[in-house]
Amino acid sequence: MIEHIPIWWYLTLSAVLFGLGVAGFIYRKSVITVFMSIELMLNAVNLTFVTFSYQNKNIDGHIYSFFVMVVAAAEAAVGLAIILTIFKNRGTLQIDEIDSMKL
Amino acid sequence: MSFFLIVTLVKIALVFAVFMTTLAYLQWVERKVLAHIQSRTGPLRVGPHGLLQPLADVFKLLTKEDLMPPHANKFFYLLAPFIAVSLALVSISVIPFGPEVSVWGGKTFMEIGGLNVGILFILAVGAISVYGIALAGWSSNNKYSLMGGLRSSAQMISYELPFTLVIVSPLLLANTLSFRGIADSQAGYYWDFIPRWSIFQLPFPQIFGFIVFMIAGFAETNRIPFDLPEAENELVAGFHTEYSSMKFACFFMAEYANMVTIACVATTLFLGSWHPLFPAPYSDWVPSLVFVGAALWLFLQSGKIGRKGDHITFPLFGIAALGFAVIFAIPFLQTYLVPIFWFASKAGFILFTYIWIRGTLPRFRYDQLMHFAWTFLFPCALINLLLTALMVALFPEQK
Amino acid sequence: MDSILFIIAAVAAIGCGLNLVLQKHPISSALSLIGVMSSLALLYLLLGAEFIAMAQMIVYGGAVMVLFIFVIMLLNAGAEKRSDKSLFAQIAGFPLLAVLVVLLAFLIRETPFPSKISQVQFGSWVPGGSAEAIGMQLFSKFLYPFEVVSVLILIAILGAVVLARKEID
Amino acid sequence: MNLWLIPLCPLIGFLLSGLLGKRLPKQLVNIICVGSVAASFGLVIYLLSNIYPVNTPVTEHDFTWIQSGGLKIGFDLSVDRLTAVMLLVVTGVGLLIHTYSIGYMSHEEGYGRFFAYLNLFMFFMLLLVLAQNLLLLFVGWEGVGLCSYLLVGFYFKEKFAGDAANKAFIVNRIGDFGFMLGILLLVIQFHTLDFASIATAVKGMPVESSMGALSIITLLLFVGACGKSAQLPLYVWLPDAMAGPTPVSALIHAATMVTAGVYMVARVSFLYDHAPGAMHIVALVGLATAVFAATIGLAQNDIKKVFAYSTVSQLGYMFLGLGLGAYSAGVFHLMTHAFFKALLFLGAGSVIHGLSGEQDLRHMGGLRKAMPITFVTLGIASLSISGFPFFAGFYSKDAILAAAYESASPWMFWVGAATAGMTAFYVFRAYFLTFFGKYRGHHHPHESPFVMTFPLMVLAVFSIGAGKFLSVPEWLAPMFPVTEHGSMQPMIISASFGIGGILLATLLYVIVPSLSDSVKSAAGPIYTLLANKYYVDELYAAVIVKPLTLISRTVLWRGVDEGLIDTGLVNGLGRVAQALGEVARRWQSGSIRNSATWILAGSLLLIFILGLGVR
Repeated sequence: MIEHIPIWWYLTLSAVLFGLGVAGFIYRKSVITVFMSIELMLNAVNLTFVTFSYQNKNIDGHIYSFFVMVVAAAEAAVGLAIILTIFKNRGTLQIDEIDSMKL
Repeated sequence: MSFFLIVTLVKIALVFAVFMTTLAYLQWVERKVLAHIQSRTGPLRVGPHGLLQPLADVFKLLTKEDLMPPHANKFFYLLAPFIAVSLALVSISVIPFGPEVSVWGGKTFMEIGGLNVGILFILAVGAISVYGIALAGWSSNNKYSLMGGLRSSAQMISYELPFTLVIVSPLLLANTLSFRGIADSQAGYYWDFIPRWSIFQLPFPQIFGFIVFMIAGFAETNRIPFDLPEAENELVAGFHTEYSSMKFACFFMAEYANMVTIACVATTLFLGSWHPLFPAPYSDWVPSLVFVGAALWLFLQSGKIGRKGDHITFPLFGIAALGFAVIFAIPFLQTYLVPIFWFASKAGFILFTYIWIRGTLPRFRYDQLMHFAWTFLFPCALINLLLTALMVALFPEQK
Repeated sequence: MDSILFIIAAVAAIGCGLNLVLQKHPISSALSLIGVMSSLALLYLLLGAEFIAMAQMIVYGGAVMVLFIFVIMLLNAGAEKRSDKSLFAQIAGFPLLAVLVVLLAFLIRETPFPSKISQVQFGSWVPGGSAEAIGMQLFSKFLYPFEVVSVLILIAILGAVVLARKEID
Repeated sequence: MNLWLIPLCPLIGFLLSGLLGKRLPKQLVNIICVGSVAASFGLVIYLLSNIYPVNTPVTEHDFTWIQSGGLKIGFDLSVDRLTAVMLLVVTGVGLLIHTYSIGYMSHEEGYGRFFAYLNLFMFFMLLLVLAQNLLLLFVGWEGVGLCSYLLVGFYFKEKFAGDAANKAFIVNRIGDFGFMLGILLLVIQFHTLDFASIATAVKGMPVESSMGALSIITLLLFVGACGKSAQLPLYVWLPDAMAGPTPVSALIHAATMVTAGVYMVARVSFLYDHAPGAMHIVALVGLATAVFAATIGLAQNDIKKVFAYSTVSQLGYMFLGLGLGAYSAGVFHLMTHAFFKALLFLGAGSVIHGLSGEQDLRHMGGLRKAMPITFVTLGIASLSISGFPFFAGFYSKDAILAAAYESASPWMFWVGAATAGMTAFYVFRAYFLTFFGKYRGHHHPHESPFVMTFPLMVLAVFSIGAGKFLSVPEWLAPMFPVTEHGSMQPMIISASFGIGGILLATLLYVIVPSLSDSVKSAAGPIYTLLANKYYVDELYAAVIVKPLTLISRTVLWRGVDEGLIDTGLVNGLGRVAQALGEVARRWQSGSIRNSATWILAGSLLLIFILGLGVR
């Protein structure tokens, strides 16, 4: 059993999580879930930030992930408000129903 | 390592036992106090003065039929009470009840796990514990439950801001995030008689902050006057309408555990944790004196014509109290027990306030609740924080 | 010890992530996302980022996800239906995904990590990401970003309020 | 010493009054604008008292403005003796005129706007004066042009004001085009625009006997000067510019802006010293303008027009002086002219104000009772401009004429002297028509308020004493070696010419007014020719404007604009875009998931390129 964990374990984990996030984004059909997949990707990136900041023993990575969190919070507020509005106006959360951007 | 492990296990066991008993009896106390506020007698039948009532309740809850609504989402329906109670219980583990003491030749702190971001831990747990209620409300597939769940989640989010903000001010005074550091920072006295608790501490006493904290705490624990999620006359029993027997008990326990946690946090942050009201050495003898006084009062009471059996039970209680007094008088034990006594008395006072207010205040209306949170409490917390920061920046030497 | 904790957390994270993608009901996805976040918080603790771990729990777990759940309950969003639209995504999505994963794995494998600093050991980095250190950085080196972000948040709040108002249509 | 503070004050004044001028009460606007100018005046005084005597120029480099290749142009300000004179004139006269405007504009609308423009003008003028390199000077140059445009067109509700503004602006464009060419040639020649470094570079070069690079540069610069300082053939805008409010005419079109050309030429005198041919042309143009404008001035009936033409001819004098190498004389005349011409205009403004807008000499007369202060001060100014002995104008004009007298071509002196006589004549003609005889108007004349008469008095003092006591040539001697003229002869001659003109005017317009009409009828055709300003405007209209408009109507508008640009470019582009859109819309399915997949594909491409490229 290994006492010390190699960095690349963390990186691989975050890569996998990121991939899952992308998959969710592409394959899920509810707007809310798609939104959550974005959050998942952000988290994965945060993990890499913190990992590298551990590797370099430099705290900047933490700051970056902190900022990512803050921005994610703001984004969630606005995004959910938008989702609410969409639901009010169109009565659906199916992402494929929301295609009025089409010419 | 082994010493550490053993001590930790012992501490966990102790704290858990005491905590559970407290929860059980807190509810008894609440019923008694409410009863006397409303000039009733409260539980009497089970045991002397209903002292065994909690056991009876536990028995009752265990033997009740465990209902599950037909269209409920099974998994979440079962998960919700679990989340609620476990999170409520876990947060007690970072609260320090006393100073560093030596046991079996080793040294240890009077807390289960010291965390140097203890406050953040408490906040995190509190933040998560919304899910218990929200999920319960949603999963039991009942409109009243859903309303209750929505209300409580909205309420908890709203009151989390003033709660968090007002916590920051004593942190500024203590200049640390760990509970132990905060407690230590409140040791000592001004002019040997005013304790340096946060509510008295220069450069900016936190009395105002303490009040705001208490109000927000009431809301966080869904207590009257903020118990909208379970406002029986509006939504039957709120989020736990559909819950019965042990699952209901979990929510019940969770609520009281949260109360106790809030009380402990308030004690640690504002009321100087275990630091006594009077400087040593007097403070070491206060507990004994209190218990002796209690014993005397009980003996006098037993003289009067009370209820049937009082003339037996009161002297027994008195003897017990005397026993406590003796225990607290033993110098060797004092080092362990006196801090705990002070801590417990402060927390107990806060808990009593909880019950007291429940007995006195009516319930808010929902919009009033939100309005109050955002337009009054939040600015108050903000102003308090700003003033504290300003004063700390201006007079750093006062700290 | 570390590796056990890591493996537990990682497995939990991946499992919850998979659950997020596979579940059909938004609330299950939300719960599994919370699971991912909690296990990530544990990993942060292992990496000596205690502040970030707590912030993760408070901000993501306490605020963002509660919002999600709140909205899901409010809209009473049911399980999602199949749809035959956006064929391109249906067809090309998976291969691209596979390419992505392979590419990332390849890059990670190929990147040379200096072995001695690339070993994570719990508690080996003191003070690490303690709240104090973060605060120091945040208010000295990253002051302007910090201020800008605060303005951003203000704007976001206003935007959310405006968007979610009743009379919007 | 922070030189940049000096122009900063009016700029702040401009911003304040320009942005919130409408909302502020008039008193506050006054305080802001006049106060800002007063502040820069005080700063100038403080600065000069600190660095007096300005033997070595004080230069400061505030920041690097343009850095392209070898060319490095900084925001550099500097003060030497020449600049000091200009600074004092600009801020001093400017301050007086600002004060005057408070009274003059009190009944006008757009009060805040007016003062905002005025402050902006002060800013640009000070920038122009302080600039240490030609490009920065050009910025100020264009800036003052802009302000002149804005202020001439101040009464933009009347058509003539707008036309006049356009005329001023367009005519100046011609000059500025030459100026810009000159600057470019300078850059090509010297790879710098900094005055000091150009001067040092020029020192090494030989004096050009024939047309060389320097001559071309100097001539091009002089074209710019012609535009700005209203010399032949570009003078036409200045008389029309009188459409603006009178304080503007006084500040911009008499005292400061129009003299910018003179200042510029004096500033780059080191170039002219090496181009004698160019200098000769400058002298000729100046002289010609002087005569030409003076003759026109003889027959004008609009009081401001008269003074405008006299301004043109006085500027001609200055260029004559410059062209003869007597830079100090030119600058000297610039200063005295600033005083007495500003005084003339302010006096005229006071008269117009008193007659509530009447500008025609034929409807004035006998106003000396009604407005005594204006009467006296305007008289002083007239004496000063007509070179009456021991008044300011006398000294400066004499310095120039003396230089002409001793120059290679003395005939210039005689022409100049004759022009001096004409100047005296028409100025006094206007003066007498205004104040003597009996009142021919129908408004009720009244004296202007103190806030207007005070500047008049101050300027009157300067118009008397400036020549004797502020001897610019001595002050500028270190920069421009002054030619010591021995004989009193030119002085006496020019003075006598001036006095002769005055006497003639007295004879014709005071003693026997009837005589003037008979003279007028006697000189019928010439008079009409003069009254119509030699039909120059009509000439330009026929030769330049008509063809231009014709071409632009037919070729540019119908052909290029509608044909090429509209149908060809605009609609063509539109059609192309439409066609592309037809193709692109296939991708724009509106499906978010598809877009996400595309994003994924793109990012994969990026990872390929970067991730595998880096290694």
